[in-house]
Amino acid sequence: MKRKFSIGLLLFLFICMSFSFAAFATEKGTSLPDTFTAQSDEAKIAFRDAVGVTSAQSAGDTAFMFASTVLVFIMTPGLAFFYGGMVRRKNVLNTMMNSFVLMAVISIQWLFFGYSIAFGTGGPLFGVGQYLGFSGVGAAPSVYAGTVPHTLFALFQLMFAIITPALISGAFAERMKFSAFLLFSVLWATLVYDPIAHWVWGVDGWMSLLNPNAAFQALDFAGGTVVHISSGFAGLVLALMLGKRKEKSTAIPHNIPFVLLGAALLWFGWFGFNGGSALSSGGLAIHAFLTTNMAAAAATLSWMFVEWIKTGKPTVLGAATGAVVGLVAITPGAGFVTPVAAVIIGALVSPLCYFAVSYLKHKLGYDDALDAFGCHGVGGFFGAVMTGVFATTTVNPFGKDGLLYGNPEQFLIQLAAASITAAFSVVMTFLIMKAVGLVVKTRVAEKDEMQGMDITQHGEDAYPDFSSDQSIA
Amino acid sequence: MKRKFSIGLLLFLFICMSFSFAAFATEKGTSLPDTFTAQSDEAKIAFRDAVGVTSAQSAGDTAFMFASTVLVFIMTPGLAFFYGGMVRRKNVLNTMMNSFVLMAVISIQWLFFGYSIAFGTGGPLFGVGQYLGFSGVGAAPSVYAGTVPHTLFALFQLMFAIITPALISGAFAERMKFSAFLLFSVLWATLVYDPIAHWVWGVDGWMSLLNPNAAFQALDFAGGTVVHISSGFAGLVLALMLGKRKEKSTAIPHNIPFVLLGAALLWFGWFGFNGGSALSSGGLAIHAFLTTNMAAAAATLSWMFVEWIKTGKPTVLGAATGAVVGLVAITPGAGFVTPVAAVIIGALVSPLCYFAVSYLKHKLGYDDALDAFGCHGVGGFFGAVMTGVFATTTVNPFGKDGLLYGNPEQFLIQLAAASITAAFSVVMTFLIMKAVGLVVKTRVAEKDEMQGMDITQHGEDAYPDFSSDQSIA
Amino acid sequence: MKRKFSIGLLLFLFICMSFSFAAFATEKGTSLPDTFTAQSDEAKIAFRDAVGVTSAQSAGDTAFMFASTVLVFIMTPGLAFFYGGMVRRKNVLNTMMNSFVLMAVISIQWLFFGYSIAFGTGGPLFGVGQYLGFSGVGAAPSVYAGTVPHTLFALFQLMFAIITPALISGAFAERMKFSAFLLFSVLWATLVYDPIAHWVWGVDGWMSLLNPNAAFQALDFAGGTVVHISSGFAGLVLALMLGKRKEKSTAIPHNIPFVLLGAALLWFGWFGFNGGSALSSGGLAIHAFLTTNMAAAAATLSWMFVEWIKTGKPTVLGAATGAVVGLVAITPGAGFVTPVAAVIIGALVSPLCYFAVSYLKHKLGYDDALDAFGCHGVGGFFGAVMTGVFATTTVNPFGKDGLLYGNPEQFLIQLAAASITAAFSVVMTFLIMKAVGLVVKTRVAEKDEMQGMDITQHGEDAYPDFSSDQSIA
Amino acid sequence: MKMVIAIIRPESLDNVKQALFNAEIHKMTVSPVRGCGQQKGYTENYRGSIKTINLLPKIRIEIVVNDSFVKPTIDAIISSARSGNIGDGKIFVMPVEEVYRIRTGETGSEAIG
Amino acid sequence: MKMVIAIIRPESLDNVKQALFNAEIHKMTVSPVRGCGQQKGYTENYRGSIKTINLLPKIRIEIVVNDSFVKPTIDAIISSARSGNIGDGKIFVMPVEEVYRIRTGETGSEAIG
Amino acid sequence: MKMVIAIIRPESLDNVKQALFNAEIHKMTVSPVRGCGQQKGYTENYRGSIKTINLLPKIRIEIVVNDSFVKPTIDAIISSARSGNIGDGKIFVMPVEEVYRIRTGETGSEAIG
Ligand SMILES: Nc1ncnc2c1ncn2[C@@H]1O[C@H](COP(=O)(O)OP(=O)(O)O)[C@@H](O)[C@H]1O
Ligand SMILES: Nc1ncnc2c1ncn2[C@@H]1O[C@H](COP(=O)(O)OP(=O)(O)O)[C@@H](O)[C@H]1O
Ligand SMILES: Nc1ncnc2c1ncn2[C@@H]1O[C@H](COP(=O)(O)OP(=O)(O)O)[C@@H](O)[C@H]1O
Repeated sequence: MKRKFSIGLLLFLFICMSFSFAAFATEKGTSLPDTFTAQSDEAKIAFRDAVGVTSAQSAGDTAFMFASTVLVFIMTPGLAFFYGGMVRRKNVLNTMMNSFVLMAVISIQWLFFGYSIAFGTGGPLFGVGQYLGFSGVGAAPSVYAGTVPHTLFALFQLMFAIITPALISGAFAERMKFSAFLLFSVLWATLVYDPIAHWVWGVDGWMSLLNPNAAFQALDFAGGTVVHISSGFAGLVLALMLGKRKEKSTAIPHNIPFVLLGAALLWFGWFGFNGGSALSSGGLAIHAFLTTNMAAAAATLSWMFVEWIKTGKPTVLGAATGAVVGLVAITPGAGFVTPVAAVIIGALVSPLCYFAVSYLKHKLGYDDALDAFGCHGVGGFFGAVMTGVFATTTVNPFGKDGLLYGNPEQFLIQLAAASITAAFSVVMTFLIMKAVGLVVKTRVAEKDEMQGMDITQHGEDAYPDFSSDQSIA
Repeated sequence: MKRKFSIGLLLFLFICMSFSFAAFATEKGTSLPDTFTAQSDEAKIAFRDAVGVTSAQSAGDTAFMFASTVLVFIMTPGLAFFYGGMVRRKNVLNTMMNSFVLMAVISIQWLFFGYSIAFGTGGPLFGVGQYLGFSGVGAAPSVYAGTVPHTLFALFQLMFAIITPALISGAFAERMKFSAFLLFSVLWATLVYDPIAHWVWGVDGWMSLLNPNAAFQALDFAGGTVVHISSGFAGLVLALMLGKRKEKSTAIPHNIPFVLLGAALLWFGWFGFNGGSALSSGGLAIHAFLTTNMAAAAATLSWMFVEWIKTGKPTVLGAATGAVVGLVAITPGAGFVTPVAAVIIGALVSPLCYFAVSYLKHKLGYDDALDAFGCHGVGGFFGAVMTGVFATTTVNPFGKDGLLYGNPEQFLIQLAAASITAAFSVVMTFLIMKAVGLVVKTRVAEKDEMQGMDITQHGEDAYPDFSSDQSIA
Repeated sequence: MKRKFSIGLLLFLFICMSFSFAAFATEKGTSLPDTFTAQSDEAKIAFRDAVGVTSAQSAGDTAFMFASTVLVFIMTPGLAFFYGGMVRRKNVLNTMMNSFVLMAVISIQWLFFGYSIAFGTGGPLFGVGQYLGFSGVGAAPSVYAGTVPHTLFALFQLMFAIITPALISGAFAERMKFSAFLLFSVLWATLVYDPIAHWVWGVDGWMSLLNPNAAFQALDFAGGTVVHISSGFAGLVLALMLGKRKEKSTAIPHNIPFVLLGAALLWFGWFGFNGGSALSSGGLAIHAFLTTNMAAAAATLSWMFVEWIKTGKPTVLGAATGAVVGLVAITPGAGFVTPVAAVIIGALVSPLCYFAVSYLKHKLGYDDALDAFGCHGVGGFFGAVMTGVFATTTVNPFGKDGLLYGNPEQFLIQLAAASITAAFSVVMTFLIMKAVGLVVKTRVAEKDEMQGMDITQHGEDAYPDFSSDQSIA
Repeated sequence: MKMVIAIIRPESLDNVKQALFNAEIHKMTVSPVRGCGQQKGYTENYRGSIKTINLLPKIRIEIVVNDSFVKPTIDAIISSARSGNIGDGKIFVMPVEEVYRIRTGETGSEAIG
Repeated sequence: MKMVIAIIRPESLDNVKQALFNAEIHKMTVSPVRGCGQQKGYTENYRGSIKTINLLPKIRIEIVVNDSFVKPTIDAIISSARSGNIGDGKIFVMPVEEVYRIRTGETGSEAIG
Repeated sequence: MKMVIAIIRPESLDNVKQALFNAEIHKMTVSPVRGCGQQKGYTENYRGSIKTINLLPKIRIEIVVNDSFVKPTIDAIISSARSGNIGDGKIFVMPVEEVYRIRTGETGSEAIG
């Protein structure tokens, strides 16, 4: 088994390398005016003027988008800590790795074909290959963001592509085999995330705001459907397919300060996630920054409040969870709703998610270990729909009005977009998981689960001599 | 009791929600040209030209202020770790929560009325309601920062409003009831922080540099008086009012790497705190960045040095503490003094604070658990006064000269501003705390203190199975 | 001994203070038009126009470089956690301190003379004193970066000067006396780092791309030779000179989540490290951002892959290590090679470094505790040479073509530059260490090593009551 | 009076506690330990250096009982801690000469419960 | 020779150590444990699932003394660890057959001190 | 049957384990403890408040053996744990009345190994 997998990997690496060398050879032959950039001011100004943007405008917007992109980047390590703190000590490394390794895997996938599928043109369902190996992606701006290098837009979107499959990993924590996880994630990113991103954000996506010929134009400012609904529902499917953890009853978070660190990094990075989704520096970006913060704040308080009522004590884990579901819920509407609407959305999402994770989950009996579905699926769905209620063109003239502003149609569109995305994710996740199951075992053996994922999947102990003052080895 | 509190909370939530809906209703009716923003370049340029700023300038300044604002944001989680690492294991979550939850509480307070009190116009003492619910706060620049959206200025200031009450929490760590803490913080932010911010930074504040009719014009570049003196002296009052911890003698930091992480995030964020206080990208902001770093560096070394002399060993906790007091001390002068003056201020503040925390505190017998007063009160006061010594208009023509540049008056003004702020904070904190004491108990029961704040206030254990490989539950 | 050292420190402080006051006195007398900055828009625009840069361009570039600089700043705390997690529990604070304290020490060194040696003009070998105490370093742009304040360029470079000696500390972890470390670091920064930076990046450096009269023009976009080769080879020398740790065999990482946190912060900060090395916002910077991410991703995967083949399990420590060596390897070429070349460089560096740390090190028997040489020396050397293979002027017209683009000479130049830097670092490190050994003992006593560096060097325990619920004291 | 010391698998603790409670044994003192026995260890890998770990995580339970309770205690532990695989652990019974309850100063059998 | 094992509250450790020092007992071995007894536990709440914790933090002290020191040791512990509330803990006295000092190889009473 | 309890220096654990293995003693239970004895403590400094730490890290090893193995066990420990400096630790030998192997229910000498 191990042997077979190693051979598979070897093959994979070999193919990747060949591909790289091939791509490299092609690249070498052609001149790449797109990638041309200059250090001197004159050259820069001339170059940018040529592409129709004043250099100075681009400098500012590029600085802003750079900051936003690195902020989104740090969310994935943030998630590693948010999730890692919530599992048992013996599973912390595997849980963190499930986020961390995707920074590597998806980067490569995105470079070679992921970006092309998601943001290439080609049709309403997915893009085709014009950006394979980032060919044609250079310093000149793209159709998506007219004042920043195309490369920067592609990197910004990469960070979204990384965190989305990482979010799923909360559902199957503490029991999925690492090799199966890797295989699943690459396939899921390619067959689920990239297409959905194309549908919603591609210039020719079939429900894209940018596509005048779209079947309908769904509002998704920063990824309510693309990121949260897709991953949340995938998590539900995986939790059901993999089954419950053996020792579910004794599972409690092993390091809540890590959870808090993770939540703080997520909140921090989310300013880039939602703010940067304006794709340029300015009022709209800052508006999204504002609504993002206010929704997170309101949801933190309302989660605490629900707990205070229900159990007599507001927990820190609860506050951190509240912050995250607030951020999830405001994501689709961040650039479309008013700050007061953001407070309302935030205040309402926590009770809903609390109900999902503390009642629904136990009632229905699926073991969504870290509540990927309960937080991202439920919160994302709620946010998508609320965007259809509260969106207003006074905030963003390039958006739509929602139900409360006299446009009930948008409400239905949001409902449709959310449902279709969820359904697509559910079906595809099921099929991918079945396929993965044909190649490798998806769940670790019971005794490996008992001994812990860190030792059995990675041959490591997170804190080997923590409980004493020397190495007990 | 618990019941009463829950009911109170319920009421509070109800009021907030009503308020939200009301605010929302009003908002809906009116068109909000202020919030208007556009994604296309032409629209953006046209819009910004209309408000008198070139679009490109604004793009750059907005990018800079965005980066600064998120940097200040991350300081509060940084403080959570700085403080959380310093308490006992059984109190770490409560201590971290005292910072974390304020990100939520103050955000909401600021949106609905805090910002209006602090930066609305109305009089020399506090602002009135024109910015309630951020009405009138949109993409157009404000009088405070002419090149960035008003919203961004308000968000930048929000981050200051969050961290200030969080700083106080170091003084009463390990013994203040969580409900009392929440109540206290909201009142303190509203009745102490917001007015002081108005005095010092409001266009019509009575000691503001921006107010030509001010009684006197105090220099406070980034919050020496507004942030550090106000919180430090409040901490002293609380430490005295709450009394000593029961097991004070055995209290030592439970996780010094967390303290270091916190200090690093504080230092990192402080570049935005002081740099961003220039309110636009450029030489002054970068000058503040420089002085900030140099004061922190000098203070780190001088604290280490004092310890080396006194105890024979330089500690890591000491180095981290030195960095923080250096940052505190340079805050008021960051944009007014030369880098060499910054080194001097930094080199001197550490011995002073070391004396305060290691000698004065034990002599006077108050139990300022994590030295909120010893670091922020003492360091902030020192910094405010030193600004009156070293400030020079060659660094910042919009500032003032200090004692060493032939203007002894400014020295006295700084002394006055610092003293008045301190006195105001002391009196108000005392009154607020008395008021809070009428509604809830302010200190936890002795046996709860023994058992730990995490379990008794939050029903959680930070590291439940850390000392073993499974959950001992 | 302790006494002697304290007296030495006292003297040092005294000298520093006198210097500060002297510098301050001089400063006071002269007017400093350079430091002039204004808050109003007109003044700013006028001022910047005067120095030949449009204000708006500068706003954007300054925002970008500010973000980059703070990103590089956070790398040093990141390194503290990367290294700190890898040592034994009893040495974590000392290991972290070896990074943290350099943020203070090198800041002061840089302000007073380091920057002047590195970036002052004067000759091909090192700069002279025109920037002592940052005199002449103000808001006006420098010859190095025409659109941002000189101060900002100097601060950006400071962050590089801090992290380089911190990297070395991995080699001698768990055994070098703290006083010897401090002395060594100041000398090394001054006599090794500053000159090498001058050679490679100074306007008149003898192998600088900016110097038309250079002996040869080496490509080093962001510090492959200056930062990684210099520190890596210094680490090797120190490991050999200090000898092996006593209990080497039982040394395993005490906290792998900390290692992961460190790696994440390093990756995050490296975007500023490499991106910011373009010195202005725009296509080149973003290109470097892209290659940086892709090399890190490829190296993470290839390290994992090598482990999977060799030991049957991919480790988290390995993935984190892979990410770091990928970042190291792409550093010199980030702004010169294509993204596909970056993937190839990343994919190849991990197997090489894996071989170095898992085989070569044990074979040759030096005790490079945390693989400063195995990762930075080997990875840096490889990256410098690969830059000579893959560099292309289609990516950066101000660069050079490499071997694969028909310019074998550049390959030899890279080899020469890397070898000379390595040799210089080896010789100087040896001499400095001998000199340090004359003044203080360089290695702690055996019983202190057993008891742990934290207690013996700093009188502290990192997690004093971690293993229980109270202070066992 | 006897002290019953049981070394069990970490994952059995919950079961064992329950079994003891069912057998009316409510008092115990528990600590995390590491044990080495017939059970095979595992290897860890840190940057290519392989470490063999043969001290595996176990839980140690200490229960002081009157003589008549020794049997039920042991039965409860064995039945609840047995998985049938190597590594299930051991029980040691040792003599105790005196017991004091700190709160009251009581001694002997009364102090035990 | 006897081994005196005391299970006490974490917060009493400092007091107990002091009392033992005052009684001229300077040698002991201490470890953190968790205990279950009459003392009521508490509940924890993680996203709505409530866990009842009945193993509470305690400190275990192990002291080997010559027979004549048993009484003073026990007296010192009881007087310093008693708060009067449930949960103060227990003391167990067990026989020790031999003691060795590793450093010198001494045995018996001499090795104890 | 006897229980041999050894308190040793943390840094000796690897040696002691090896020596025990060489003496064919393969079973043991280990835990981290803190000990106080003749060995001098050290001081820690937190923002100017000095704490004296006199409970130093030690390792506690618990080995139950048949009577004939007591001597080899003790010899193995003493030879491998001795550094000759104060703080090397102690060995205590205590009587064990019964041993059970949980997996099989075996008792007595057979259960030990
Ligand atoms: N003679 C002994 N002395 C001390 N501890 C023992 C002894 N025998 C077993 N143990 C403890 O019991 C645990 C399980 O023993 P092991 O031999 O692995 O399995 P089994 O008891 O099923 O044969 C060991 O890890 C060790 O902690
Ligand atoms: N029979 C026993 N065996 C082992 N440990 C015991 C026993 N009785 C008490 N303990 C320990 O003593 C602690 C305190 O006992 P408890 O019954 O709560 O209070 P009290 O001793 O005041 O009646 C327990 O938590 C447990 O660790
Ligand atoms: N009488 C005792 N009871 C319990 N533990 C003891 C006793 N004597 C020694 N120890 C343990 O042995 C350790 C070493 O003892 P110490 O007196 O410091 O050195 P030495 O044994 O070399 O004289 C102590 O830290 C303690 O843990």
